[in-house]
Amino acid sequence: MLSNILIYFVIVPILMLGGLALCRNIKQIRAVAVAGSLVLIGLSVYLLVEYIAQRGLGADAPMLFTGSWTWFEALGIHLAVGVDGVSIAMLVLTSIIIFAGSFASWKIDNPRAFFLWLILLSTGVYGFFISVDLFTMFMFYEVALIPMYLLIGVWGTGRKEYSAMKLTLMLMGGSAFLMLGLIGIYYNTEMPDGSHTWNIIEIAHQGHIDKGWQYFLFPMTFVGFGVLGAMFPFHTWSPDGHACAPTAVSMLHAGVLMKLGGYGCFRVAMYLMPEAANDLAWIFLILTGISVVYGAFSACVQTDLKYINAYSSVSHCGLVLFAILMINTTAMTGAVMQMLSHGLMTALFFALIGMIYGRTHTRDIRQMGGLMKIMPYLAVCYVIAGFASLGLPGLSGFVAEMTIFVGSFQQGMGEYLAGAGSLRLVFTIVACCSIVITAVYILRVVGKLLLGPVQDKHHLELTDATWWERLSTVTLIVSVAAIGCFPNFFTGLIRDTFSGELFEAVKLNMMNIF
Amino acid sequence: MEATLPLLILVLPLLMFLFLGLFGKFMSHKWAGIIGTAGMGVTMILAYYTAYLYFFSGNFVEDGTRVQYIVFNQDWLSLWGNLVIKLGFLLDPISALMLVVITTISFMVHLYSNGYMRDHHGVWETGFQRFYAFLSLFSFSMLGLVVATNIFQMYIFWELVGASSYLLIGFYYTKPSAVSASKKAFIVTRFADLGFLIGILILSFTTGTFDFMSLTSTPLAGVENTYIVDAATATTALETGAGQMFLGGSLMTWALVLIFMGGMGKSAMMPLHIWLPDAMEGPTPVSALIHAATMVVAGVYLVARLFPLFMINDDLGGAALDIVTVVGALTAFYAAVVACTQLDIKRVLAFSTISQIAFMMVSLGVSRPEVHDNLGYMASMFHLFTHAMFKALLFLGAGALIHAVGSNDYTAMHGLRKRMPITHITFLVGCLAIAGIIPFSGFFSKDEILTACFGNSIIAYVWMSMVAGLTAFYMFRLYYLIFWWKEHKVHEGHHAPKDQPWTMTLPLVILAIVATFAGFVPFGDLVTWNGHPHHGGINWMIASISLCVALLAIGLATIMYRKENPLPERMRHLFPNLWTWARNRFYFDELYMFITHKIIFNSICKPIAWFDRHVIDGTMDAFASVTNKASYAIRGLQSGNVQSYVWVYLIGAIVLGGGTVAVIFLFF
Amino acid sequence: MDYSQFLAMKQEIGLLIVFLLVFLYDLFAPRYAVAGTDKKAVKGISMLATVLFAVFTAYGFCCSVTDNAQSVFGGMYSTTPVVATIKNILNIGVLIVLIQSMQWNASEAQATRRAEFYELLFITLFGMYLMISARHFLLFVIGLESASLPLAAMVAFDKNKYESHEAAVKYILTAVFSSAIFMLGLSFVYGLAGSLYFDKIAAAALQDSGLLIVAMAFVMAGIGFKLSLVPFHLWTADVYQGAPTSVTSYLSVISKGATAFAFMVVMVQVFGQFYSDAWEWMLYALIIATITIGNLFAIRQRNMKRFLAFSSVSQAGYIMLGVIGANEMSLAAMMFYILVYIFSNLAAFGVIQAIENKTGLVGMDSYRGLHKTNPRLAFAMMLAMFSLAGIPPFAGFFSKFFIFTGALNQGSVAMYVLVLIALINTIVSLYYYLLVVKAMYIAPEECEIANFKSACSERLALVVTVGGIILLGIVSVVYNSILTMTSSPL
Amino acid sequence: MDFLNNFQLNSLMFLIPSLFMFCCGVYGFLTRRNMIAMLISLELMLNAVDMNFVVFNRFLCPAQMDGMFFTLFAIAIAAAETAVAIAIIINAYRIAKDIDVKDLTKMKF
Repeated sequence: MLSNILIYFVIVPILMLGGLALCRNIKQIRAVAVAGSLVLIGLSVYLLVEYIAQRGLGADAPMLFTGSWTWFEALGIHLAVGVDGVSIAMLVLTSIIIFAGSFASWKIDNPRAFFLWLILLSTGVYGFFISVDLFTMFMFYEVALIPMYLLIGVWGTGRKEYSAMKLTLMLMGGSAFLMLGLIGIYYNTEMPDGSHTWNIIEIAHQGHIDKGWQYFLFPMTFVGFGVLGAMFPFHTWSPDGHACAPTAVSMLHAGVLMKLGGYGCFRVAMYLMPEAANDLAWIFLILTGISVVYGAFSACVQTDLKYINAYSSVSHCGLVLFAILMINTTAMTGAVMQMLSHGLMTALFFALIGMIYGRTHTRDIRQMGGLMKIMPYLAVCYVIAGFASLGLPGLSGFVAEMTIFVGSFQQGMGEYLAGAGSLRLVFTIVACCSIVITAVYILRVVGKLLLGPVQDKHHLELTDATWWERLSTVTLIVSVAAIGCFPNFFTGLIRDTFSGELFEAVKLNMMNIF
Repeated sequence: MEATLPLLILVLPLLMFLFLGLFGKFMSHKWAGIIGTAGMGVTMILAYYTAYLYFFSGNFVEDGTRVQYIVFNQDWLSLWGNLVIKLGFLLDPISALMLVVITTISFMVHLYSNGYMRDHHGVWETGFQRFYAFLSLFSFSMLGLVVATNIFQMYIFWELVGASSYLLIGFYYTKPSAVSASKKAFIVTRFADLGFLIGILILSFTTGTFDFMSLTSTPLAGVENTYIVDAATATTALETGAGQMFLGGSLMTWALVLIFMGGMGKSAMMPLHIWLPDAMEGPTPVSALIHAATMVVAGVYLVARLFPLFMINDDLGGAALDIVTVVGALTAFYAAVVACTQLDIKRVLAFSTISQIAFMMVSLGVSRPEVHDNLGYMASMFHLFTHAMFKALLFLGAGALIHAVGSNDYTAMHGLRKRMPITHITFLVGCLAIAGIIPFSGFFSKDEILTACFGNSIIAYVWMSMVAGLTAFYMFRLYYLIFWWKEHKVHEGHHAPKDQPWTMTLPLVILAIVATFAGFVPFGDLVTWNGHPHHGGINWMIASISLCVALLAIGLATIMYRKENPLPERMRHLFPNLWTWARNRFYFDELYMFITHKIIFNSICKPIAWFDRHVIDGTMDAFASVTNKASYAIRGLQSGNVQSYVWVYLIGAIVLGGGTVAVIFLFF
Repeated sequence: MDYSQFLAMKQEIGLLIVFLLVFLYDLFAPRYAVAGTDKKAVKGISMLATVLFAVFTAYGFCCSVTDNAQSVFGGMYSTTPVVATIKNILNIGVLIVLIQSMQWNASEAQATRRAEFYELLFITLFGMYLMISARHFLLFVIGLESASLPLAAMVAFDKNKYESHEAAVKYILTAVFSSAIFMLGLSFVYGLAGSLYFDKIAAAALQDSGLLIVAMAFVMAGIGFKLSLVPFHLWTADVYQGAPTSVTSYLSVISKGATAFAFMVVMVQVFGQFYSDAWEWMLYALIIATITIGNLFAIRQRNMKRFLAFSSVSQAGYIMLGVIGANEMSLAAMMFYILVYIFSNLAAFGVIQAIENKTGLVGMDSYRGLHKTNPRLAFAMMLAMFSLAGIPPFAGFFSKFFIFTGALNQGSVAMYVLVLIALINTIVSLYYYLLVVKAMYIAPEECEIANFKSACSERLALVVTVGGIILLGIVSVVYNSILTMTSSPL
Repeated sequence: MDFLNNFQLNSLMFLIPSLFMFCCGVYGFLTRRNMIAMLISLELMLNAVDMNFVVFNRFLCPAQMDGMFFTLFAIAIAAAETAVAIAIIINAYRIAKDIDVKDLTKMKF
């Protein structure tokens, strides 16, 4: 079991938990956090290299590094792990953001407890991404959700109790549907030998779920994950939650946790139930299409930095689900790229907002201005993040959005000309409009917050970023730029998931649309 | 041709940007300026060499035709099927031409800024290094745009020039006007780019390729095509694509019109022109480089790039080219009229820029194979070239004046001809060139444009000649008002405006010389739509007419503005409304304000935000409160009295039994 | 008759021996060794009882693994591996309860009647044993009554506390009433089937007449009373609140667990055999009512004991999901659920008891900011809450997941609906469990409970329970072994 | 006097009174406020149940003696219940100085 590298993505955080429990002072705690996150980054990079190497050697299994250890054999529950390009991308993303996040929360009070919960959360995230067993997946999913309550409730600001409770209950509400969906999948999968299994790969390849059941189970799972993916109209936990959360938590939550939603949506809902996905896509296309534009529009009028960012997250994550529902390779690749890109840049945003808030003690853009003069470093980083968010070439946002738009337009136009309805086409064009609205609200913030004359004379004696803040931001900026400049590497990594064997079912289905 | 040289042309400015951007604040202003200028100088030399090789080395001419040559083409992002975004370097007449134009102007501006970006006491502007970094970024993006091998690369750099223009307009970021101007510029162009993007999507869907060479190489154009043909697929796809109807227009028409919308945004065609006048908030060298010579002609370049497609579309009865013509013509007239009434010299120049670019658009729009074998195409490229020179000259001159006087408003600067002789002469040259007076460069290019118009339709010809007249009129109005009249008292004393240091005057002189003689460049041999040399000399009939018109206009300007006199006042009272409307730019900005603020912001964004907070979120909270209310409502069940407990127990038991009995025996 | 039959009742006999030893010690040991508050007295009886019971628990495990199913006394009494297992599970719970109660038992108020507590407790446990292994309604009723009557005395144990007596009165009156109803129903069953043996009633294969269904309803009511299923649950809150906390914890986990199992036996073996699944539909209604009403009441509670009372009401609903599933998978899930529920609830009660013994405070508001003053207690309480709410990686998650899986096994749409309702209720329950966590961790103000060092017995109990909460789920051995047990017939 | 000979006892003759007894017990339990009185009504209910068992045993299945034995045990249990209840009520009285059930409603909601 320990020979499988993936297990260490769970073991290392658990070891970190133990280490934190033993820590005596803040220095040791920081040391543990930084060392651990460095190890995790190392692990994920090593995994990435290994993966590419093995694919290069012609390993064509849908998932590599697979391992499966019986847990509750009576129920057929295993601790089954395995990764493909998508999960590896997510793992790398998680490691980077945890690294940046632990630096962003350098001066948090009561650091031991904070990091304990943070690491527990990341344990859940890692476990979710590596596991291919529905039960294990779901367990880690909920492990990742609950620490959020305390992290926001204890270390948060503003109406933290309300927001924390709302966030937890809404997400758990989602996972209630999810649990039903997963158990339903387990019981309604007909394996060749008539047995049931929780293993995603087996279900996707040998198993088949009766179509009638799919119509019931697909919405259950898609909505269950979609709540975490901030799908309209289940997104309202996101603004309040993000607004009240401490910096690192917003980073991790918007950066990684919301990706669990998108990831689960295709890994469970789309893969295992392609027919239903194909037939019911229109419902969710409408919802996600709405949330793309809706989030962007409502971000235009917010005055709280975190609210602006939360709504833009709604818009961007909406684009992720939207692209997944296009059911074609390019768009889905774009969706994963968008997950990466949004994860990094929104983490950057929240880090910067936290740093600015820590200095000015306000997040209201009407009370700030001309920060470019006062804290040039943070301001420049903010502008870069803004450019990434409005899709400037050379930064990650552009790549992701263009991949999505091209993919979904091909799909939509194809369907339209094939007389298969213009829904996808129309909503693609609607989604394209979001690039303009995004530009509007990003530039509005940049103009109000960073440029122009200094609003508040007291801000004049504020200081610029400290070294750990610089480190945390630079990490993120570099990754954003890396994706933006060498996209082919990442798309190549991701693409084979969608063009691979595991995706055949869905692809065939896509053809049926025409 | 090995790739290193062209590659350097792109990489050098990029390195400049990174270097100055990251380490700029550790180096002195002086050195930042020198490094930036030197870097650009090298780039210019490389560009010249490349252009020389392309045009004159003869390696790129196959049986009398200039070929399109792809120096390198690197996969960047592979999308659907063979839709692959590549970053490459395409060498063909127009890109070579643009290389020359961009690097020349850019170098001039780099040099000029060394002087411009400090005040009279030689104190440098704050953020001087940043300025140079941004200039280099812009040069990089612009060069990348013109050498794009595929439409998506063009879109990428299209966005980048937009961003760098945003940064440069907002260079004085503490000035609210500058901030809002930069924001406006970016958002308006972004809106246009939305059209561009969708256009690209449609085009790539119908043709299955991004590559210009595959897109534009097609025999459909009616005339035999000599470009390297390598994509029959694209051709057939185009036919079918042109066949597929979508909401009335053929897919191809839609694609081209939408792409042209992107061009309208960048090239400030009506009604998307509103950002350009405000963009004058940026430093004047920036206006000269970006908003006069290079970036704003990107739209023209885009149309020229896709010209074969437009022609195919025209043959198939699509309206794309006509739309280009109409938009151009309207814009040209509108901008010229507005230019006659502005007070701010940079705004006058801005509107004249809009009008001149519209000229190029029109000349592309009227260009047809049967009219002197697409004379218009060549003419518009020619005008692009000359206009870049003399408009940059005018802007830099204006910069010199502003720098000397310290105000944009020419009511503050009368009678400067004695105090600033060099500036005066060069500025005059610029005016003559743009007015189209023989032998200055403007004459030749404008003449060819008018010829093309004449060949297409008489209306276009008359209309554009009228605009040409207006051009001459407002330019000389400007000229007289600046350099003649009685000069202000304030100009005496040691603060008197005088000619600027050599860093600023040298570019003026150079550009003046170019602007004078550029007309004699044998342009027809170099740049034509299909690479064939084009030998149509000057059409003297048209030339003389337009010359007369120009001279008449100049005469009128002389009468009205030579020295202070009541004529202009009377003119104004002759058509008061026209004057006020023109003075207020026909209230376009107000219209946009209304649409964006009143409609979009107040009637869409705010309601949506409210809806989200109160309806969606309210529903979620409602679940919680309903649960709480229910829990409060049923608390009476637990009254604390044993007997009531037992009541409930008994009723429960009986209902459980009786209910089941009833259900079973009544319904089953 | 063949007296060797008694050998089948290993555990009952063992329990009786324990009981007798304690009883004799109480009788013949010098007073000072039992009553009073000096060290000897305090330690003596409690240690004796606890240690004896610990030994007995171990013995129970030893004999349960070896022996196989046998039914004696003409099939009145039967013991099988499953039955032995559930008894062992109960033993563990009782052991923890005993350890927890030591501190309280050492208090001044207990001075005169320390031993009675243990004696009564053992008797009730004995009753539950009978109830569990009864295959004849006479034995069943005897078990039921001897499990509930001494409890009334235990509820009234706090002699000087008014609530204790109010609770006792309410308990005894409703208990007797419900047993009257129960026996009435039973008499009809007897009248229809002509026998009180489970298997004979089942064999009678009665057409379900209205009378039978009413009788069934009455029997359900009688047992549902002890399980505190809605609407037979109204005594629960008051009794839990009034009774001494040790008794409350005993009530809430042990008697609930035992009754749940017995209920399952009765339903499956007797009423499950009739042609219509009327009993399932009745249970269906009961489960929905129980979970929902329990949650709705729990939301408002500010007294921890009362709060846990209502939470245990809704938990009973979840346990019933295992009964309605009616297959060995859901039987195993139910037993696992009971085990986990014992640990989680006892952890919560352990904390409450520790605090109550020191400060006498049981209000949720007095827990505000507890993690500042007593971080360990707060942590234990939080884990208990998470486990009750069913949050991974704690045991509660696994038990909930398994019981849902078991319930969905037959895959009828009605079951999906039922589970969906239950799942939506978990959100409500999560809300009120989080309220406790919020009070302890998030509430800003200073805590009125000063930092204190709880007795080692309490700490031991907490360590055990918390350990169970963390390990029971993750260590799959527990569930797997239970499942292997349940694969053998009841 | 021969109507005595052909007079047939049947179970209903006993069941109806026993049910009536039971109902009386329930009624009394629900209406009386004195706890002793409530206890008496409980006894009434239990006895009604016992009668049921006896009757069923005698008339329906005289073969085994289940009902009879059940009744015996039930009587014993009833006695025990009464004892405990009385004890508790006395204790309650000591503290509350009152045996009115309506006054023992301190814990509610």
